[in-house]
Amino acid sequence: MTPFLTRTRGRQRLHWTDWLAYAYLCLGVLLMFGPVLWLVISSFKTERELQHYPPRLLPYVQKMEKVPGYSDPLPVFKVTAGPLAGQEVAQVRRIGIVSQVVRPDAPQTIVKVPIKDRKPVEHVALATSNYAKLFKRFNFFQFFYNSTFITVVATIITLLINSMAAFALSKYDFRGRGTVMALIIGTLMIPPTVVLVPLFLIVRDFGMIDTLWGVIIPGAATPTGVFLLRQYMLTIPDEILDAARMDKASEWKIYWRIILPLSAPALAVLAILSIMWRWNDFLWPLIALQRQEHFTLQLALNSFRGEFNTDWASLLAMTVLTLVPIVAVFAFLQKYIATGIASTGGK
Amino acid sequence: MSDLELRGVTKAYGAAQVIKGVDLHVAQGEFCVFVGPSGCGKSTLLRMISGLEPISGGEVRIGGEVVNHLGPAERGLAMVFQSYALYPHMTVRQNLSFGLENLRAPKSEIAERVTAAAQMLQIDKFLDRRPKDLSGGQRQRVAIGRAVVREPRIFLFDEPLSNLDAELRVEMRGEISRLHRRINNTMIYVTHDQVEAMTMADKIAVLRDGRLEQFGRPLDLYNTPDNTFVAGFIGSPRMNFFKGHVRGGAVTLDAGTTVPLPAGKFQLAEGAAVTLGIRPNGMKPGNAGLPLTVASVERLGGESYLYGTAPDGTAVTVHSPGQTRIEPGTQIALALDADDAHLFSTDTTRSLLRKDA
Amino acid sequence: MLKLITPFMQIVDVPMRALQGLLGPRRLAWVFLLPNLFVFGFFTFLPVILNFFYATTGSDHILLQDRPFVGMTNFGQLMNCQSYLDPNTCQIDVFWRAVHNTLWFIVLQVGFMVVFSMITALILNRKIRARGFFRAVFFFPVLLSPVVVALVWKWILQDQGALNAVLDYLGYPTVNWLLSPTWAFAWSIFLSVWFHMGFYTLILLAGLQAIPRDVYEAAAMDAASPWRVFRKITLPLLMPTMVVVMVLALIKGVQTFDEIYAFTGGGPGSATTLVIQYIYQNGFSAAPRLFGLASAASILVAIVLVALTAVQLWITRRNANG
Amino acid sequence: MIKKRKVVAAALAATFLATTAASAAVQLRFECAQDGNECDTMMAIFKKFEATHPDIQVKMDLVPYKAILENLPVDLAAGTGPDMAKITDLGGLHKYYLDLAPYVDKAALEKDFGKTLDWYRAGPNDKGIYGIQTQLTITGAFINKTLFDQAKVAVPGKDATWDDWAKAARAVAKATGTKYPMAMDRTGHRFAGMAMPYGAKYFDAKGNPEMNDPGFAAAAKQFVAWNNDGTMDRNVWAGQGGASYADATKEFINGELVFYYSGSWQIQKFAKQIGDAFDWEVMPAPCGPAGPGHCSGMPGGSGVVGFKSTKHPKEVAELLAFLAQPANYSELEAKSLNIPANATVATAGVKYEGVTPAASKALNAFSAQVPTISPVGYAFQGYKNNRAMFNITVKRLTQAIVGEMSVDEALKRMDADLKEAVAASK
Repeated sequence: MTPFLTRTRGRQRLHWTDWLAYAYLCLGVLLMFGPVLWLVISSFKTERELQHYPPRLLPYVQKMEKVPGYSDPLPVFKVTAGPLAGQEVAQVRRIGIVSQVVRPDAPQTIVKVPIKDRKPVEHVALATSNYAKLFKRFNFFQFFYNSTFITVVATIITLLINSMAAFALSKYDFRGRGTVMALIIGTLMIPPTVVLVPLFLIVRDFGMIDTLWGVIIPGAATPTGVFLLRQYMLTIPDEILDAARMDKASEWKIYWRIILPLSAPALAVLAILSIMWRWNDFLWPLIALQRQEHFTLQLALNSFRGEFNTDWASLLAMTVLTLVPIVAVFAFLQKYIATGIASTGGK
Repeated sequence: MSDLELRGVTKAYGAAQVIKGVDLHVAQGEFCVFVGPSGCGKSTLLRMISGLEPISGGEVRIGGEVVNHLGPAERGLAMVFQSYALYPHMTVRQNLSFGLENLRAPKSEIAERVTAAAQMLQIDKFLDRRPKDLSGGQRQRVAIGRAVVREPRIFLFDEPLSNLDAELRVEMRGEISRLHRRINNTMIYVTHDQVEAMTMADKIAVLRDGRLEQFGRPLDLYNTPDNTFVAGFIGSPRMNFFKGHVRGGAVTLDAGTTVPLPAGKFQLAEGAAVTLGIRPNGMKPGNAGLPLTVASVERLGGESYLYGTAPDGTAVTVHSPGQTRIEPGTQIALALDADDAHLFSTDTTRSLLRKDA
Repeated sequence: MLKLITPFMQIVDVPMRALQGLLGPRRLAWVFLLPNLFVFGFFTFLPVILNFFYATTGSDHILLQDRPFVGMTNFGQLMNCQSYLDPNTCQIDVFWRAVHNTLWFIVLQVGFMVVFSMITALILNRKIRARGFFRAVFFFPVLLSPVVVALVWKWILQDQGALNAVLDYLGYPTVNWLLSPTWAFAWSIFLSVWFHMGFYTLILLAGLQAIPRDVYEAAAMDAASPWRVFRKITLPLLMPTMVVVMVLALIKGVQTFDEIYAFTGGGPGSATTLVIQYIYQNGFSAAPRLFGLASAASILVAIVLVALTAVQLWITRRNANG
Repeated sequence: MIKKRKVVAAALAATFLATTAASAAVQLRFECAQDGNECDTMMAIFKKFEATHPDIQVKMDLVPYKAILENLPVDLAAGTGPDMAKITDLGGLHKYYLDLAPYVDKAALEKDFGKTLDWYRAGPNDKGIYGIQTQLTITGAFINKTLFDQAKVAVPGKDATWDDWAKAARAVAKATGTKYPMAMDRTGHRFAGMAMPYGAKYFDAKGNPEMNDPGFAAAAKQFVAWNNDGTMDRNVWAGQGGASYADATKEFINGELVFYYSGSWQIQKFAKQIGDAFDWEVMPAPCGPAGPGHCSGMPGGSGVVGFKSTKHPKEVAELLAFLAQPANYSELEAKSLNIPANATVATAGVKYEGVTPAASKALNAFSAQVPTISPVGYAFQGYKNNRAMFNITVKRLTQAIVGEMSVDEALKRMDADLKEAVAASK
């Protein structure tokens, strides 16, 4: 096996392992992007096309044609067998298994064709109405504002209080530090899903149910965040802090002028994680928020799910819209994430 | 500008005592070097003076005022760290002005002092660079500059040159000495390198195992070391020590030779176990004397060093001016110069030199 | 940004200075911890404690004060099995099916996750064009919401989904992927690896890039074969990173819930029901709501998790010392 | 920079204001999840009410159905619920209902809503009025008539049994190459529509719930067998886990399903999405071994209730009474294409708006089935733990279908689960 397992890379022409690597990467692009691309395309399909089998890549709609003598446009079919085989016809009506059609050039003569012997003529068309409907139907910007407010404020609070705690836990030697660390690591593993009911009751007792703060505050002290930042801060040399102390900096000033800037990569990682969690969070906001004016995009998106029916066309369009901001943020923070994970996860 | 006084200063981590009572007075304007092997507590002592490390017992006085209870910021000191501890995310200028900003100095004054310090240390060209874009020597200058701009009462240096290569170290040594002469401030300098201590210090404090072994001028320490530790630590190459006993005004070495001693210079007790110390340049290859089997020869051109063992197994270093013809493997005899000899009690390791002599 | 936070920080500096004077720098640590501990204590720790009370009470009432105390009954029911290896002999068979599924799930998922993120990281570590782009591509799914991920893959894999359409088009027989317990389970693992792989790839990539180049140069001088270089140099030097990846993947694996729940609903039958889903379904989603049983189950899971971490810490300590 | 800070401050202030400001004197919060347009239609009717009651403002919170099913009970228990909601767990939430009786014309509502009022009550002795059934649904069979025509198989008649339907559907599927002969939504509610003709009682002589009577067992066995021999579309039940809902709408719309046992709420969707692709019809409730008296669909649906915790009981009651008025109720049903539960409206007939002839025919076919609903169906629908029973049915039957356990074992476990659920709800 191959230089492929090492990081040595020749300067010569492409080795066959390079081809293999590129093949793997291209497969990766297909596999990683493909499904999402399909999601985006599907969001431009009509509800009817969404239900179509076999599923087709592009959004099709049936061709409709205005035929003289008929007030509404008629659906166009192609006849596959019989005397009219190969011709495009417009269907006037269908009775049972027989279809009554007319040739566009002879709109008066009705011909009977078995429904087996005709195929709809279709063309690609984007159902942009899926999107237009969203803005018409409800106050999209209210939900967008709520989601953004929750995400931004929660991320700022998360970064602030978790970095403060991580600073204390990494740079001070005090009684009880071990206990606090153990508690935090212990709960690192308990998924919030299993404590929904007690958490709901506590948040209620704080009077935060049905407020954006009820969504923001409970998740702000993430054990993962403290852990991540602490690991990173441990690598900052204590001498720098001592130097700052000699420079007459207060401990708070050391925290925000020295520790915070130096932890920027780790903070960027936590920021993107937090933004992701908050933006995509569904279960907890669903419980904590009740009024529609407080709803987040994820909640609004899911309100297309009824008891029996799901409005897929709207739901997909909304999904794509909620995806856009997070992808933009990611594109912006991308390079920080790479270096950030490099220096936090590895140690 | 102030003097520094330590009175019975101790430091303990739980049961472990690291500093075991140090008394010391560094006069105003003096350049004092703390020297000792690693783990002797010299850096801890410096950090206690700085206020970064709490003091377990005793008093630290700066300018006559007890500062035990004061934090590092309030003592009016500045410190240069072994790793420089520059703020990596700030430019040189920001590094230099950070402390002044904390003191809420006016902006114009900050700029003035930063420029002055930068010019003095020849780093004015790099003011807008970040530490990672500087060479080791430049970083060192920035670290010193950061202390200089503060105009502290006392400068503290914690092994500042240990990360530099030999050539730069010599250069910076001179630089720091010049700086001291120029601003004539009290400076405390920690190093494990006795050459630095000898070349730079007004006063040297030799520390071992949390205790002050000797405190004095460099040449005093060289010429009249209080004990075998100081004698061995100061001076390069190291002093040779020979075990022996006092036999009628002379020392009979375990290696077999008898060395007569100048009368009245030492406190002698007949039959006492003593250690004779002679520096490498206190011995000459001669026709008779202490037999030495030469193991290796270092020829430096202008001078030579012979390394070998005495008959009792004692390792011996001999300095020989000029070039020598002696080859490794030969046996020679060494003439010992008794006037250059130091005598210590083997039991207490203390010097037997008469104080009144 | 900096200009925005500076005034805030300067304002906070005033009381913090006062506190520092009052408490001294060491006890000030608690002040730094306080906001986090407050939130953590009330919204993470307290719910976990309350969970114990739910576990020892019965009925479908939500408020603790309405719930009768039943002692260890819930735990007793959960543990009531003739054989822990055969869920059919257990009183609460679905819980044990979920436990079995979860064990298999994490073993396979962590295994595949490590292998695939390793391969991807190795490839991304080569000198390739558009490395940033490819790196972003593999990280991209991490950004999606679990519900979206499940939705997309469900569409692709359902009987009338895209994959079968492609197979059909190519003339291969179609498979009803989500109807076969084995396939559904396999696809659940695939989905989970697909979803989270990018994160671990990035960590491993960072680890790879931290290995000094001269080590490889030395190996090249020693004429070591590429495979040996990988085995004897890359792998051992990457070990600390691998441990991090494995531990994180393990923890996340046990916590897996949203994406699989939305993907298969735990089906077919209970073939892809994982423990957290069992807890959620019994404690929250569907009638009958047996909060007590669900809380008891979550406590059992927590005990196992804490034990697992202890073992993991012990192993890393041992590795660190040896 | 200062400007930016001001903007942030303004935004913050705006959010605080938004949470505290309430414009009208009385604001009623109405939580609603919709399948089509029923919530929107209801809001339109509430707007009319607001016009005559300027001091009252109704605010609708349109939520995912999941919130109604999972979160509303928690909210109500915790005292943080809305003033009113459209709900489906009619019996289960009884303890939180506001009794409208003191504020409304009880007699009129009794006359109009008769049977469905019982679904909201605690028991036979409870005479309170708690909710307005806004959507009456009946489970029933849809067939793809065109496939029958193509296969030249006769559509079974009025008294056809489940067995007859299975035979016919298989024959049609075979003749036309259709993928699935039959399918049933994945819920215990739909399964009850099959179990009742087989003789399932769901309650013993004392009125205690049970799930092991011979009729239920026979239906269960038949259902599992059909899933395994290809008669039933296995995807629907076996493709899921837990108690999740699943349907075969997509298969039916694509003409891949001959016989689909679902319910009246599908009409709107079928009308819109099948369009002209094929003819579809609603069949009378299939019969079974239990005989002609048991050919019944399962009633269901949702209703709007007020909650005890509201600060404005009188306003809530007035609003609900307004909704129940025949004129308004008729409008609601006409626009949301639902079967009326209001007797006056039902007798007068509903003029459904904007529907195809097929849809209108289907709606009428379902309406005609309302009087034939078996008492078992009514009792079951009104039982407070019926949700638990539906879910238990789904969970255990699926396990039997996928082979995790035998049908007998599944039936035994159902009974144990039911006992547990009943004990927990005491």
